[in-house]
Amino acid sequence: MANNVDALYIFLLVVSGMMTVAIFTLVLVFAVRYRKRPGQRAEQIDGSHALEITWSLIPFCIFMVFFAWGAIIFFQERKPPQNSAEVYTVAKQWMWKFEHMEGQREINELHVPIGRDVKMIMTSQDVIHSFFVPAFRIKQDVLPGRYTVAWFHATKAGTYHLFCAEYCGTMHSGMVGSVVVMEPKDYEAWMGGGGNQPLAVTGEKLFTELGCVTCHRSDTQGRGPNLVSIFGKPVLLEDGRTVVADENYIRESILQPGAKIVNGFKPIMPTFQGQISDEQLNALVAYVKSLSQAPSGQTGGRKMATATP
Amino acid sequence: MSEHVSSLKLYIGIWITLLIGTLVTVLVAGVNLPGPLNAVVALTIATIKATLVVLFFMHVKYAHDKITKVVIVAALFWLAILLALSMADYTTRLWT
Amino acid sequence: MHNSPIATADQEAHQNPALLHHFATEEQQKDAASLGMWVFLATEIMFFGGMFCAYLVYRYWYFGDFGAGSQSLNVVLGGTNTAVLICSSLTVALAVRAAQLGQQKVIIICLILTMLLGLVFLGIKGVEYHDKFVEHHVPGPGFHFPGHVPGHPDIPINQHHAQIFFSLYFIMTGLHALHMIIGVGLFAFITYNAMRRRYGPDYYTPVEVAGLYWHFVDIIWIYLFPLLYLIDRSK
Amino acid sequence: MATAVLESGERETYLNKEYGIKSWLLTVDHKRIALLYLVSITFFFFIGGFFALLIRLELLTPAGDLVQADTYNKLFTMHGQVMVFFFLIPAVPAVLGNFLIPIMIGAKDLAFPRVNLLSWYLYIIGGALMLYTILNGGVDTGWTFYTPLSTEFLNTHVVTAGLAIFVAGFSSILTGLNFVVTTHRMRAPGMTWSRLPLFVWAHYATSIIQLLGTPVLAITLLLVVCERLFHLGIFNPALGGDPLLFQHLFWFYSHPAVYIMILPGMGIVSEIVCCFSRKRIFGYTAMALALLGIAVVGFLVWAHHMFVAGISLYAAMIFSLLSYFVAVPSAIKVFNWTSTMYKGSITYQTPMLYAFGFIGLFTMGGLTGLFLASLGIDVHVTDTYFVVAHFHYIMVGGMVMAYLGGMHFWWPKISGRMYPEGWGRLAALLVFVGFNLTFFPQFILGYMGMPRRYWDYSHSPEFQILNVLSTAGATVLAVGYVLPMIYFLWSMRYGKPAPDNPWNAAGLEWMVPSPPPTFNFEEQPVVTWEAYNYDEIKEEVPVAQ
Ligand code: HEA
Ligand code: HEA
Ligand code: HEC
Ligand code: CUA
Ligand SMILES: [Cu+2]
Repeated sequence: MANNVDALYIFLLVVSGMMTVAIFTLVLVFAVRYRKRPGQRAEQIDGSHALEITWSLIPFCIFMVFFAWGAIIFFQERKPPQNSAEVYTVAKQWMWKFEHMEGQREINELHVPIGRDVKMIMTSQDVIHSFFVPAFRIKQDVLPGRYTVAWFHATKAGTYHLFCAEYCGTMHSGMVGSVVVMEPKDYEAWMGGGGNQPLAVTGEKLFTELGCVTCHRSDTQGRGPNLVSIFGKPVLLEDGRTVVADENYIRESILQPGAKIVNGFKPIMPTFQGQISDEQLNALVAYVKSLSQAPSGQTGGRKMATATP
Repeated sequence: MSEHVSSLKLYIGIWITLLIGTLVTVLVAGVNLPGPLNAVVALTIATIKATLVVLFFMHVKYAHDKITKVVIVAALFWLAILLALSMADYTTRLWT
Repeated sequence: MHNSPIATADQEAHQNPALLHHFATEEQQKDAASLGMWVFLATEIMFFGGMFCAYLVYRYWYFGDFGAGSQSLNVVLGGTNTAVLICSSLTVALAVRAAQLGQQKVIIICLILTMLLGLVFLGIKGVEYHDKFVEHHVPGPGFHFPGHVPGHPDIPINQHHAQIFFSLYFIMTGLHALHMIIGVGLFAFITYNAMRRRYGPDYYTPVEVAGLYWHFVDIIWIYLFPLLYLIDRSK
Repeated sequence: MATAVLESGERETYLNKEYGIKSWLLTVDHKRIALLYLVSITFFFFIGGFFALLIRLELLTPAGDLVQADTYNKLFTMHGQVMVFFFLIPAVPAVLGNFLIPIMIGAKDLAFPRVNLLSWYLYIIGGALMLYTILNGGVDTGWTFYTPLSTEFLNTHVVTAGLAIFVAGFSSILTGLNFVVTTHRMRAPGMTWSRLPLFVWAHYATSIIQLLGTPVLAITLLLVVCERLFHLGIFNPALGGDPLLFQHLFWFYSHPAVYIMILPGMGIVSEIVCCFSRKRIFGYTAMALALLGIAVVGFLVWAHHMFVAGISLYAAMIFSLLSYFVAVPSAIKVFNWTSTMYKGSITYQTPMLYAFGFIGLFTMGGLTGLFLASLGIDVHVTDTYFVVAHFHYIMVGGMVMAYLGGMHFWWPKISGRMYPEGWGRLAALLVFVGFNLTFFPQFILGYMGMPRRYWDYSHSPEFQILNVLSTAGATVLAVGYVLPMIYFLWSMRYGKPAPDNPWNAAGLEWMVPSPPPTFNFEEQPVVTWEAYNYDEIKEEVPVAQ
């Protein structure tokens, strides 16, 4: 990613640098060449339609290049590859809490291996924050009440700054941390650390404890829909709309079950708003997702989108 | 604006139309029309009523220069910008 | 001369004492006042527009809860109020007409009727507010809105979403009512001047301009009524 | 002309016609109201500047050592709010526009003189509320008031700050209303639309934005205040609201508002460039249409401030695309100013120096705006010092330069005195150098990743060098700003009396005496010439040096 962004940046720098130089030179040359001389009067020129059109159209075409190139990069940045490793992130005044699929929890430090696509699934407990890793050229606001997503693919080991980029109160400037990018073997060693429980397993436990299983059974006999393989697929709703079951949808289904009713079911699911923490919610979401995935952890390995620090 | 003096009959006529419009709005609201049609009907009637008020009670029909109309159209256009571009975000947020 | 608003350079001596020093003609002064009011109304559209935008977004998101909130409003009172405002618009229009025709008495009668109708509107609005207050439908710590979404007896109403509906209801109608109060104040002032026989066929700009304002407030209500009172009524 | 003469034998002007506090505070003369504004916005400029200096001092060292974190947050918040709402938005329209528009179109006053005075009072009430907020401990929302931080999580004076800006907003609306009606209804015979000076066109375009944008800000701030007082939930996700709705409504106004802060400056620069090149403007129609174009298209791009805020991908694309549309009319303007100088007869008095500065710095600020409008780049640089540098380049490098240029250009008309030209040029140079030193390093800082609104950057000491440069620049800039203030005041007493047309410039305002009489014109002027008829102006008349 960083390479792409830098390439576009340099392109923009060159083009606008040329424009700036051109305009400055013209202004200076005119200022000197046509300075007031005794006995000489200015020559009146009303304008020129041809020129007006030229200098509207040419910049416009250049602008369209800026736009298209920027938009392409943006789309890559916003579409995490399938099979990324996922990190659930909860931001709060003024710290970052990370939770890996494998269950490791970290605060203000994020360990990732080289060469893996990492997808950040983020939410906030209070105000708006923003996840910013300058070295990866990514930034995404983190909002309360919903998930936002960012992803990156680190290619060089090292420790990089992590900033909160959206003003969030007193210690906004203290809401900093680091992203530690490790060689895969170091990463494995780091992972091996504590005997952590994978997030999805925590989720599975909660799924039983909270009584979800009573309705969502793995057969088709439950009062609620079978949740196996729903993730990422379109869901037909009662009112005829179709929505794709993404993280936000699952989140909403748990917190506000009444908002979108699955076709063929009764809106009997109780709300869990206020009864579970953001971390528990993340675990549940991770579990529901795990029901739809091949054993995760594989490297996506898309070449074009890399973050070279 | 204009020195135009409208006839009493016209005023009363508009007034009655407006009252009828209100009644129709209320009545139609009680009928279950398919889809968003209820809202469409209600807003169409409201717009007709508003247009009548603007044209006749506010004398825009007799305005002797265009500027009043331009001001109205501009205001509505700007309102449309606000609503349309905001909704451009809200309606496409779930797209992937 | 060209498209300049001032027809000729020098005008005869001012005939009307209401002509302000910096205007060349009465025509110019009148046109300026009326354009000024229209431009002001354009800003008012955007002022309410911000709220319409919020309304649209949440109605789109929380349609069911909005329907429920809407059904708890009193259509009879709301409808009556619409009629009352339409009548007051008529009386304002007639007041302007009377001024154009120089019918001094009629001006005053129409203006007083307008103010009365305005007060009736505010009174009814007050009754509605009172009802909502008694029912605990006023947003805040005491807010409570039981029930289910129209057409879905088994979906309970989401309290937060219903509260947003009522917040918008109170802010929109509240600001509308504030405009009405200002309007009544304006007309009180104009009635006073009308009693002093200030207005006639040569000069009735204030009546007309205040009338524009009043009609505008009426139009806002013409939209507020279906948008707030008539969501999903049929279910 | 039969000029009125005072008993003392002096010519009667708007300044000496009456004396005493009352004659000022109750005046309905647009020129006096302009001066009331001049005094009040200058006051707020120095307050805002004072906050800026404290910000820069804090950032001199990486550690947060000069002030507390909360204090720093208040500093940039109040710096932004004061500078934007109480200085830059009213700066040119309410001072120079107020003074000049009626004269430029040949009218005795604005259409609604009393409304004009009312709008000054509203400004003062808003300003008083802002001062109250500042003195009472301030507010730390950021000038953008983002929710739910501002509504639920801060315990500073958000309500009074919001109301201050709410009230000041109505002042701005009324100014715009007055200008629109005046331009439509008060033009002198012969003053057709195609003969209007571009300064008037620029204010007309600005007024459109003030009229149709400001009310949305007003209602949004009102909602924030209600939300804060009653916890309605409209902008609070915990209660089902959407914080992005606030951002949409806020930027619906605040993006167009940046054009409120640049269009009048473009008007000034057009006047100055023509005058000191002794030339008609190149492409008058294109220039006028570009002004309107910026005003209209400027309303379509607001969500480019929200690219990473969590809006839909597709909406982000639309807004990025539209952002480039506004840049086209801006490009037209830059090219036309440059072409106006071609084959001119150019002199370098102070106003022209500021105009040069404007063209250069606006171009740089605008071009970096194009970086921000490009989605891929914005993701990286949004909310960093790159953005801070971008907008200071346009607002300080562009608009404040234009404002100072305009003040120097019309000061002889306003005060009837000449300012000292040598000092003027020195100050212009200082401002230019100081400005670039302050803000150029911030572009680099931003790309390196320094986030804005950071009180403490001790975790990244590599940012320090550039910050030191920036702070050094700010001190030079401060001197550059204080100088004009001193010599303007000095000139009111000791300056050479100004001739009616010191620059030998075209335009109705130079045909009335300096300073003008109360009703501007003794007789209704009739316009028979095109704008910028520099070919018809005799050069023999000595040009003031
Ligand atoms: C007077 C104020 C002003 C003006 C005029 C502008 C003008 C522009 N601005 Fe700026 N902007 C601000 C004030 C201003 N801005 C402020 C205050 C903020 C931050 C707010 C905050 O978050 O606190 C901001 C932030 C901001 C952002 C959001 C950044 C972020 O937070 O992520 C963006 C993104 O698109 C942007 C874009 C633009 C563009 C495209 C223009 C265009 O209008 C510029 C057009 C001009 C030119 C392009 C130059 C001339 C053209 C040529 C010479 C043509 C030749 C060029 C080529 C052929 C390449 N601005
Ligand atoms: C019109 C607008 C305007 C103007 C003119 C300025 C002028 C300046 N601004 Fe500011 N600025 C903003 C609008 C403006 N700014 C906005 C909107 C923000 C964003 C706020 C936010 O994030 O919410 C911002 C933010 C901002 C920041 C970023 C803070 C942060 O993100 O942490 C910085 C940092 O350098 C800065 C610096 C300056 C400087 C050095 C000047 C200089 O040009 C100022 C020069 C003037 C002087 C130095 C005055 C001289 C006066 C004296 C010497 C006397 C002082 C004493 C007395 C009062 C008696 N500004
Ligand atoms: C009382 C029964 C019941 C319980 C308990 C229950 N659900 Fe549900 N759930 C349903 C029904 C019925 C639906 C389908 C209707 C709807 O969308 O609301 C549903 C829908 C869902 C969906 C959307 C499914 C799809 O196919 O799109 C998800 C995800 C979900 N539930 C997760 C959970 C989780 C997690 C829990 C426990 C924390 C839980 N549910 C507890 C009844 C229940
Ligand atoms: Cu969290 Cu800034
Ligand atoms: Cu912008």
